[in-house]
This record gives sequence, structure tokens and C-alpha cells, in this order.
Amino acid sequence: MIQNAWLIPVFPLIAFLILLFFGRFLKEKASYVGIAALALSFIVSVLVLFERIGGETYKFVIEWITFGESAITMGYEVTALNAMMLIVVTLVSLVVHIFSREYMHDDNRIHVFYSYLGLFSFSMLGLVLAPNVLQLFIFWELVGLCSFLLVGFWYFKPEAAAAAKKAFLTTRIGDVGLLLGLVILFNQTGSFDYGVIYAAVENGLINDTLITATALLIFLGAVGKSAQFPLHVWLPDAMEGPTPVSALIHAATMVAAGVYLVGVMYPLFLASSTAMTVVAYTGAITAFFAATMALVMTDIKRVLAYSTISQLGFMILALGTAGYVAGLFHLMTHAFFKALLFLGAGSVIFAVHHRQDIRDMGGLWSKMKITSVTFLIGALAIAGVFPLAGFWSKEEILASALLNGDGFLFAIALITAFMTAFYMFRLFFKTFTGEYRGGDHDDPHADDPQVDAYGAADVAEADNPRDDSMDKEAHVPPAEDHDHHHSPEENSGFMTLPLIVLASLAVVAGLVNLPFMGHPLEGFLTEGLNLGAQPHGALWLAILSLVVAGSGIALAWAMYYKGAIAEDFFAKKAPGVHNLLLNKYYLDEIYTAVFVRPTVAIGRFFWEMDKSIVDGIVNLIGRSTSSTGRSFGRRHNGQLQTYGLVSILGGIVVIALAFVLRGYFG
Amino acid sequence: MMGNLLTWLVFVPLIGAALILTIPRENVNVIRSLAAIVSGSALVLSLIIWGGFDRGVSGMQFETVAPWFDIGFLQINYEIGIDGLSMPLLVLTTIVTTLSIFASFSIVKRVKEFYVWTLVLLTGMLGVFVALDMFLFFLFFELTLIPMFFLIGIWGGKMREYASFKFLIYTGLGSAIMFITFIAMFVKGAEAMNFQETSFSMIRLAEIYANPANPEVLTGALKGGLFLALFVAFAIKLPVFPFHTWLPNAHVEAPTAASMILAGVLLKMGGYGLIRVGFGVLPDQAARFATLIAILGVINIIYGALLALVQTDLKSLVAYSSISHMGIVLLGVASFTTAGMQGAIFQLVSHGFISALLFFMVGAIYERTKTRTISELGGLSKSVPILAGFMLAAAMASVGLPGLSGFVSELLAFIGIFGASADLIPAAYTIGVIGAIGIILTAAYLLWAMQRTTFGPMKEKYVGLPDARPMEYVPMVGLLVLSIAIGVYPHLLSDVINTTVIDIVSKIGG
Amino acid sequence: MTGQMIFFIIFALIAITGAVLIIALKRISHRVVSMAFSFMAVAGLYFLLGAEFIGIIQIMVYVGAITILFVFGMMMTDHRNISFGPDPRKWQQALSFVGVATLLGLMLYGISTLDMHESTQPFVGSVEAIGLELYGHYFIAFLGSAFLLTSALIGAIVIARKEAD
Amino acid sequence: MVPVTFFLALAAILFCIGLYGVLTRRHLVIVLVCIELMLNSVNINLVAFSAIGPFANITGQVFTLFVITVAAAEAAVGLAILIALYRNRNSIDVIKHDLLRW
Repeated sequence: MIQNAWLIPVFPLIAFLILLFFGRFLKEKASYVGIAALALSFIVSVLVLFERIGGETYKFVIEWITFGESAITMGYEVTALNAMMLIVVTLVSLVVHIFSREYMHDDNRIHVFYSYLGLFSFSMLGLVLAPNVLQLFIFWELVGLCSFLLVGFWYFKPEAAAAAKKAFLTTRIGDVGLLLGLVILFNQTGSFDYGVIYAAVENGLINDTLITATALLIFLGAVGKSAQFPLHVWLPDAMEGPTPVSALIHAATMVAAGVYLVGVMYPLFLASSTAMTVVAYTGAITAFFAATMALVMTDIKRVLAYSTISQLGFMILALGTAGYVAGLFHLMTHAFFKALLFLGAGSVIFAVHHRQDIRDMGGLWSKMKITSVTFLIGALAIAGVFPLAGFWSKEEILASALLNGDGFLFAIALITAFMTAFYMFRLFFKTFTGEYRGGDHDDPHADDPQVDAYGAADVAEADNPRDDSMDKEAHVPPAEDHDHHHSPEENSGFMTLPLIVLASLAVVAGLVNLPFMGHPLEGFLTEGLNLGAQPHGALWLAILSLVVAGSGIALAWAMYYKGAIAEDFFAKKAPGVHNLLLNKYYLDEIYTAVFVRPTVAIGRFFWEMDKSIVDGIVNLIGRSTSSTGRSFGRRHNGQLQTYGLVSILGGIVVIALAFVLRGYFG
Repeated sequence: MMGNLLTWLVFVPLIGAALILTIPRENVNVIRSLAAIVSGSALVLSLIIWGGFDRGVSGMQFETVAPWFDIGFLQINYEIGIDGLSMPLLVLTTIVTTLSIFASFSIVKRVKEFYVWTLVLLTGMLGVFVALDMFLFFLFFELTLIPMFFLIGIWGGKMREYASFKFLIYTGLGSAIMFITFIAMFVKGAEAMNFQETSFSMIRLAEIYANPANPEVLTGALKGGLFLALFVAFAIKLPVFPFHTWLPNAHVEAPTAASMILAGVLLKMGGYGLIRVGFGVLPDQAARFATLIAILGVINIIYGALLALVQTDLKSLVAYSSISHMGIVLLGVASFTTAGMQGAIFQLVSHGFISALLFFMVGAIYERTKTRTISELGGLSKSVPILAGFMLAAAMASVGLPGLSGFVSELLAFIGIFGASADLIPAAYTIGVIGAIGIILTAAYLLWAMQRTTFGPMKEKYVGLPDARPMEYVPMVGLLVLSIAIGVYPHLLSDVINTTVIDIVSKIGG
Repeated sequence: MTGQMIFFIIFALIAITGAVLIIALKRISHRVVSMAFSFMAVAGLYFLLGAEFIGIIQIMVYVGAITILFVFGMMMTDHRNISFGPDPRKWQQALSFVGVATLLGLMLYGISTLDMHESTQPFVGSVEAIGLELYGHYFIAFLGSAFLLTSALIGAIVIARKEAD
Repeated sequence: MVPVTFFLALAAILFCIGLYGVLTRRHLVIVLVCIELMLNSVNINLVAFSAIGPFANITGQVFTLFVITVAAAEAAVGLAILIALYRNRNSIDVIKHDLLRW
């Protein structure tokens, strides 16, 4: 079965093509096409995984383009890493397909939505199967395109359009870095294939300044795509897209592509220590940084978005501190429980008629039993509580941070783990416990800074005057028909089934790499790659991480469940810090001021310069010739005698010249 | 017939134009269909030649040499032929012109003249790409100026006179410089063979300049001067930074079909000429000025992108984006590596398709909304979803999204510039990096434009707009499919170009 | 100083003063009369050169017909006003004087440096010789001038006559 | 015998006086008169050459005849134009008649 691994990406591609051309007729049934395609891909990838465990690898390559003697090839390859990734991507994508059948049920562009999901799954799976860096880059950009299309799915919302553009542009900056990196690599090694590059790096074909340069350039691509510190601003805005999109793209798969890229190019990173430290520190800073912002967010999806950035920071930190398996293990587990959390949030939002502000929710535990339980499991998993997947993978990361020797990184990791536990349970208690605060209709928090980001434009609001008329039938039916029983209740099977599946996975996934079972995942991933001993934490580290997680949960419990500490306790103590976090460290404003506005200003200056100087010279030449012509014209004043005089003078000059030349005056 | 297939290809449009002249101006449909048939047959002919083209051979194919006229020792013969460089451009010309004829079915003013001028223009363009005799090259080069002048001048927008005159005089100046350089080359060539043998043919001159009988005639300074003059002449046509101001005016005022051809093919003649004559006859000089060309290329990219960023008119935005994309051609050509050269030729072909599509979309939208200013447009994907979809696809192709042809040429150009030998271009890496910044800017201005025009809430005044008409599907689908084909499987194009690229680059030991 | 030289000088002086007076005098009628005298002097010169026929023709045509013609022309137009007021073209007079003077200087210099060998004995052209030449060698030119005269005649009438209305 | 150069000199002088008259006088009749004068100076040259020039023969005089006929025709037409001008523009000042311009 491993030979036809190429089928895995082709199924969603077929789904995409079908829906692109025949979507209008399918309308509702479009979801079945998507689900069927993903189910098939999932089955094939499971079979491929079993064969891969048996040790088989398969590589098939055809010639893509030839220039001069060298040629670039395309094809597909199955390795340990991408076999695992195939499972993760197809599973999460399948689950999201099922979930969004209900969530997008009333949107009349559902077929377009499913076609974009199909295209996304195709490009993500293509990325994973790529045998060389160039093909990875090609699908990397296609994934970026799909995220642009899906974030901007409700394009009639200006915020969604701006968020989509911002997402594409910020990742584009990273992609250009990646492109430069792989072009330089190509020039040094003569080919894009992983094998050739590993060999070149091993036997030192490339001088090490170039290795560091290419490593950092490639890492820039990862930073862009996995929303690491400097280029993370697009992910929170990308929450404008529908929630299933956020679950699939901005939680599990696409953002993980950056980590996958670093994983795939690991030998290159291992070869340069500076690159490793840069990676580690970026990961640490991003993790800490995003966690702080997640503490204060009031929009359910934004909290999860920042938590994703923070968890990705953990993975990058792990990879930076030589914890190859730790990073990738966390990638797998995180994909499951983050998708779970997002889908849980999705079902909550769907139940409370598309309001995303957690201050309007609360008390949903009794009303939405399945969602609450699964959400709790997810929260426990991400916090790193004992039996669940998060505990095992996070503990490995802490171990690799510790063994790396740099105490600062370990400290940061611990504090971030604590903050993760705290904000997750703050979110949990605010949404699911206490009484339901979502009774009244008008949006009490219209003036809240984040709310204007999405609240005012929230299409479903009955009293939203602006583009009410056009979008009524387009997006979600008006809240009226939910009115008669406006208290939320559990959603249908299509939504809860995925939650249950993901919740069980969040529990089970950890067992894959159990320490006392000899780390089976580690064996699976590292065979054939000489990456040195993988760090493993001692028992006391496991207990320490449990204590940290527990205290985080306890603090959240105290503040939001019992009310022992006032909710705005910290807000009052450090209003400045609170405000800073609330406004996302004013990063967006800084970026606009530092990058966007000057570029536009330079552009305008050049435009003026172009119009006045370069064009000016051209017009000047034109005008001056015509004006000299006109001025000569005016000399013709009609006086015959003037003409006579001029001709005589001319005659004299000629005669004089003739005399002189003929040497008369000799 | 098989022998002089090329001559048939070049002159079929001219015959077509003559035929159209015979038809009375009233029955417009007959004229339109005849024009479509004529350019369609030219397309078929070019595809036959594409099929018959022998990929392995590096020299000229389908050659025809016939004495044309001679005055005294001036022997000018009608010498035509194609190789890997001109083959794809030939097919590009016929495709873009045929599709632009389809695109121009909405023109109602003086239809007969429009198609006569378009077909004469087609003959001129085809002639340029096949001519091997410099005199013939110049003749066809000029032949393309006049029709385009009339196309812009009569069917253009408000400031069409200004734009068409500026275009005519600017490019006319360029071709004048070119002509003077050709004559200088001819004379110096004859002198170098101390007048036993005189020839206007590019191939023969290349050999003469490679190993002249008495070398002291062809001094470095002279050849340098000749190359620079040639570079200026072609830089005006392929708009390079200081000489680019005619392009935005010409594009903004030209009707859709004319600006499709202008962007699709006419700009390529500059690039083609530079490679064919500049790099062909004076390769050592090209190497000498490689750094200059690379720097000009980068300036073009950044300058074009920055200006496109601040445009308010959608069509001038696309015009400036053409300037930016042509910078990549210069970058690729200056690198003198097989990858770079192939990237440049790819960019010529792919930009031909993409910019033609973009201009068609802008034209179609202008036809419906009667405005091109970006601020007035908005929410088009709601009012005209299909057009907006194709526009978005064209923008993505122009941004250089993989899977579309724009990416392949940019990738090859960058591989080329980074692979350029250090002594040829000392600062290759810095130039490459600055060029890469250009790509980010390209994504920025195109996406910003797309966001403001296609996304966003629907505007009331655009509610009842008619979406794509069946006739409009032909150019849209045609160009997009071609761009995807080259993007997904570039081997189609690269095996045709490869032998010639190796041949050109080997001239300076690339 | 042979007799011829004396007569030559007399006639020359008359001709030149007549010419200068044409320009210098104020009243039109005086100027036309000075023209007549100047042409008389030229006729005299012809006689001096032995070209009697030409001399007579000169007197008949120039002194007779053309002077009268100019008198008529003068009469038809307002000969009463003496001057047209200041000349708006300030440089015209001076510049044309300078130009004409240099032209004259150049011509005279050219003439003075001419080394024409003197013909031994003067040729005396008789009317018969003129007639033979005119109707022989230059017969076509003769017919041409005939056409010229008639067309000039008709042209002058057409231009000068009052419009019908 | 009076040498030819004297006649040529005289003719040159008369010609230049006539030319000066044409260029400066504002009265149209005088301009025509000066033109006649210039033609006359040409005749002097012709007759002088035919009589005492290096290859003295009769053609000089024949040409003088032609010149005279041309002069007569020219005078006639000139005056006709003058009269027509006067009638339409009722002025014979050269400066006033400047319609023939760009």
C-alpha cells in the first residue's frame, strides 16, 4: 500500500475539483464529498503507517524541470516523520470536515467552504509527502493560499478580508526567507533532495557561515508559518475565519508545518550551534510572550489562538534544545487536544448564537454536558495533568530544556507551563461554571478593545445595522428563530462525535511514547537518523511539572470558581501591565508604524518623484521642442521687407564664405 | 509549403488584414469572425512549428535565407529562423493575440480598422521574433509601433493622444538608437573583415565579432559603446527604470485588447532583443556590464513594486507590476547561468500570459463598473463572483504562487542570481536578497489591491452587474490554464529552451 | 580722358543721382521724374556702347511707357499724403543699409579683382544682327516672351478692374 | 575706351541702390520703381558684356530685350496688384499688408 501513498493527497484534490465545478448543485451534500475523501485518505494513511512501522520506505520521483545539466525532480516519499504527520493531518481534517457540516449548515456557500477545505488538505498532505525542499516550499505556499481563502471566507466582513491579507503577507515574509535559504542550499549542494543536503552537511561541503545563514533563513520560514515571535501577529487576527478553519489550520496542521520543516531539516540545524540557540530562544520567548497575552484575552478563540502560539513556542524550544522527538511528540499530541479545544469552543459559540466573548457565557456545564466534559479533558491535557497526552509530551520538552544546560530556558518553560494551566482553566471556569450570563441581546461589551475587533462586525447580531441586508441569507440565519428558547443546549451528533473522538485521542496519544515502554515513538522516529541520545526527564521532573500544573489550576479555580480572589485582582494590582497585555503589547501598531507606513510613504515619494522628475524630463523635452518651434513661427510677421532683408543678409554670408573659402582674399 | 512555414506564419495575418479590408464595414460579425479565424490559423501554424521543433539541436531551425536587395556593397537578405529562445515567444504571441481578439469583441467603434491594425501588429511581432537579419529585425520592430500607436490613439481612454504620442516617440527613439547601432555594427563588422564580406545577419555578425579578421578594429571601447547603446534601445522597450514612464500612460489609456498585447508581447521584444542581439553578438560586453544590468534589474523590481503600492488606478497598478516583473528578467539574464537565463525566458513567457489575463480582468471589470479607481471598487466577489475569482487567480499567479508559472521563473531567476560567479557579479548575494524583498512587496500591493476591490462588503451600485459572458471565458480560461500548465509541469517549456540557453551561456563560459 | 570716358562719367553720375533721388526725395511725383532721368542716362550709356537699338528700346519702354505707367499708378493711389509716419521697424533701415553696403563692397571687390582680358576691338551690334539672332537662335524664347506679355496684359486687367458688383 | 569694369561697377552701384530702396521704402510704387532700377542695372551689365566683354557678341543685347519685356510685364502686373490692394485695403504702405503670415 505504501507505493500508492500518493493517493492520500489526491482524494482531497478530487473533492476540491468536484466541489469547485459542481459545488453549486451539491449545496448541502457537499459535506459528504469532503468527508468521504478525507475518510479514504485517513484509511490509506493508516495502512501506510502500518507498513512504515514494518520499516518499508518508498520514494518515487519524476523530472520536473531541466536547466543546463542540473534538473529539479518532483515526487513523493514516505518516511517515519511524514507517516506520523499523515495520520495527524488526515485525522484532524476528517474530524473538522464532520464538525463543520453542522457548524456551517446554514451558510449558502458551504460548497465553497468544503472545496477550500479539500484544497487545504491536499496541499498540507502534499507538503508532508514532499521528497525535496522545493516541493515542500511549493505546497507550503499553497497552504498559505488556502489559509488566505479560508480566513477570508466571510469576505464581506472587512476585518476578515484584512485578517486574510495580513495572514498571507506575514507568512509571505517568512516564505521569502525560506525561498532564499533553499536557493542558496541548491547552489551549494546542486539539488533540493533531503538526502543530498544531509550528506552535504555531514561531510562539510558547505562552509559553516553558509550553514548558519541557510538554517536561519529556513527558520525564518518556520517563524512565519508557525507564528513565532516576530511574525506571530497574524494568527490572532486569523480567528476571523470560521471556527472549524481555526481548529484545522490555525491549531493542528498548518501552523505545525513550521515545526515539521525544522524537523525535516534537522541535520542542517544540528550542524550549527548558533542556529540551535536562536531556535531555542525564539521558541522560549514566543511561548512565554503568548502565554502572558492569553491571560487577559476575553474572546474564547483568541485565548486558544495565543495558547497555540505558546504551545508552538514550546515545540520550537524543544527542537532548539536538541529534543527532536520531544518537539515532534508534542506536535502530535498538541494537534489533537488543541483541535479538540477549538471544536469545543466552536460548539459553544454555535450554541450561544455566535457570540465569542466568554464574559457572556458561563454555566454551560449543565446545559452542554458532552462539550463541557470533552473541553475539560482538553484543558487538562494542555495543562499537562498526569494520565493525559499533554503531560507526557510537555514533560519531555521540560526535560530537553533542562538537559540543554541553559537554566533560563528551563525556568521560562516552567513559568509558561504554569501560565498555560492558569489561562486554560480561567477559560474553562468562565465558560462552563457559574450562571449563564448570555441572557440579554445587546452586546454589553461593545466598547471593549478586542470586541471591536470582531464584536461589532459579528454578523449574527440582530441589531447590527451596517451590512445587515446583504449578509442575512449569506451567513447565519438571524438569531430570531433561536429566540424562543435562548438558553443554549447541546448540539447534534455531528458536532459532539468529533469532540468525543478527539477527547479519547487526547487521553490515549500520550501512551505512544511512554517512558517505561521504552519510548516506542522515539524508536520509530529516530531510526536511520543519527541525532544522538534523546533527552529524558527523571521522575522528579515529572512530579515538578505536575505540581506546576496543579498550582495553575488551583489559582484559576480560586479566582474564577470560588471567587476567593477577585477576578480583576491582578488587573487592579498592575493596571499598566494588564493594559499592555490587553493591547497585545501594541505590536500591531508598532509594525504598522515601523514597516507599513514608511513603505507606503517611500512609495508615495517615488511616485511623486517619478511623476515630476522622470516623467517631467520627458514632457519637458516634448514641450521645449514645440515651444522653440512656436517662437520661431512668431518671427514670421508678414513684413515682406523683413524677409527680403533676412535673405540678403543670408546671401552676403554665403558670398563672404565663398570668398574666404575660395581664397579670394588669398 | 513545409519549407517556408515560418514565412507563411509571419505573413498570414497580413493577408488576413488585406482580406478584412475588402469586407464592407457594416457587417461587423463577419469581420470579427474572420479576424478570429486568421489569428487562429496563425496560432495553429505556430503550434505545428512547436511540434516540429527539434529540441536537441542548438542552432537555428526552419531557416530561410533569400536575397532581398543590395545596394552597392550593402547586401541585405531576407533571413529568418527560430531557436529555443524565439520558439516559445512565437507561440506566446499567437496565443495572446488570438485571445485578445476574442477579448475585443466588445469594441463597437470602427471595428474594421481595429482588426486590420491588430493583424498588422501580429505580423510585426511575429516578424521580430523570427528575423535574423538585423535590417529585417528593425523593419518588423518599427512595423509594430504604428499599429499600436493607432490602437491606443483611436480606441483609448481619455488621454489617449498624449499616451499614444508618448509611446510612439519614446519607443521610436529607442528603435532609432537601435538602428544606428545596427548600422555601426554592420560597418564595423565589414571593416573587421576588411570589406571582403559584409552581412547584416545576426549569426554571421556574431561569428565576425567573435573572431574578426583584423581584431584591432573591434576595440573594447567600441564594442562596449555598441552594447550600451543597444542596451538603452532595448531598455526603453523592456521598461527599465529611467525609461519606463511611457508604460503606465500607454497601459492606462489603451483598450483592453491593446494593453493585453502591449503587456503580453511588446515588452517581451525588448527582452528578446537584448538576449538575441546584445548577448548573442556581444557576449563579452554583456558579461562586462552584468553587474550594471543586475543592479538595474533590482531597481526595477523594487521601484515598480513601490510605485504599484501607491497607485489609485487598478490598471496603472498592473502596469507598474509589469515593470517590477520585467526586473526579474534582467536579474536572470545578468546572472549568465543556465538557471538564470532560463528563468528570464520563462518570465518573459509566463508574464506574457499572467499580465494579459490581469489586463483582461481589469478591462472586464471596467466595462461593468465604468471605474478603475480602487477606492470606488469593492465587494466584487459578491457582485461578479466568477470575474472576481479569475482576478484573484491572476493576482496569485502574478504574486508568484507555486503551481502557477510566475513561481517557476522567479525561482529560476533567483537560483541564477545566487549561482552567478563571483567575478561576474561580485555582490550577487546582496542583489539577490534585495530582489527577494521585491517579492514581498509584490505580494503586498497585489493583495492589498485584491482586498480593496474583490473583498469587503458589496457596494449598492454594483448589485445587478452581469457576470462573465461566455465569450469572455475563452481568454480567461485559456490564459489561466496555460499559466497553471507551465506552473505545474514546466518541463514542457524547459526542454525547448534548454539547448539554446546552454549555447548562449557557454559563449562566456557560463 | 577720351570723349567716351567723359560721356560715360556724365551719364553714370546722372544715373546714380537719379537713383539716389528716387529714394531720397519726399514727394512721389519728384521721385518718378528722377526715375525717368536715371533711365535716360542709362539709355545714353547704351548709345555709348554702340547698342543704339537697345538704347532706343530703353527710351521707348522705360522712359516712356513704364514711367507713364507709374504716374498712373501714383495718380490712382493717394499721392497726396507725403509720409506714413514713423517706421515701426527700428532696425530695418540701418540693418538693410549695412547689408546692402557690404553686398556692394563685396561686388566691387569681386569686380576689381577680375582679370578680364580686354577684347581687341569693340563689337558693334547692328539691329540686323539682333533680328537674325532673335528669330534664329532664340526664336522659342521670343515666342515665350510673347506669351508672357499677353498673359501679363490679361492678368493686369483682371486684377485691376473693379469687381462686377 | 572705357574698360568693362567701370560699367560693371556702375551696374553694381545702381543695383544696390535699387535693393536698398526695395528693402526700406514704404511706398509700394517706389518699391516697384526700385525693382525696375535693379533690372536696369542688369541690362547695363548685359549690354556692356555684349559690346566690350571678352567674347563680345550679340547675345547680350538679345537678352537685354528679353529682360526689358519681363520688366515691362512685371511693372504692369505690379501696378495692377497695387491698385487692387489700394482699393481693398485703401493703403499702399508696405507694413500694413502683412496678411500672408503664419
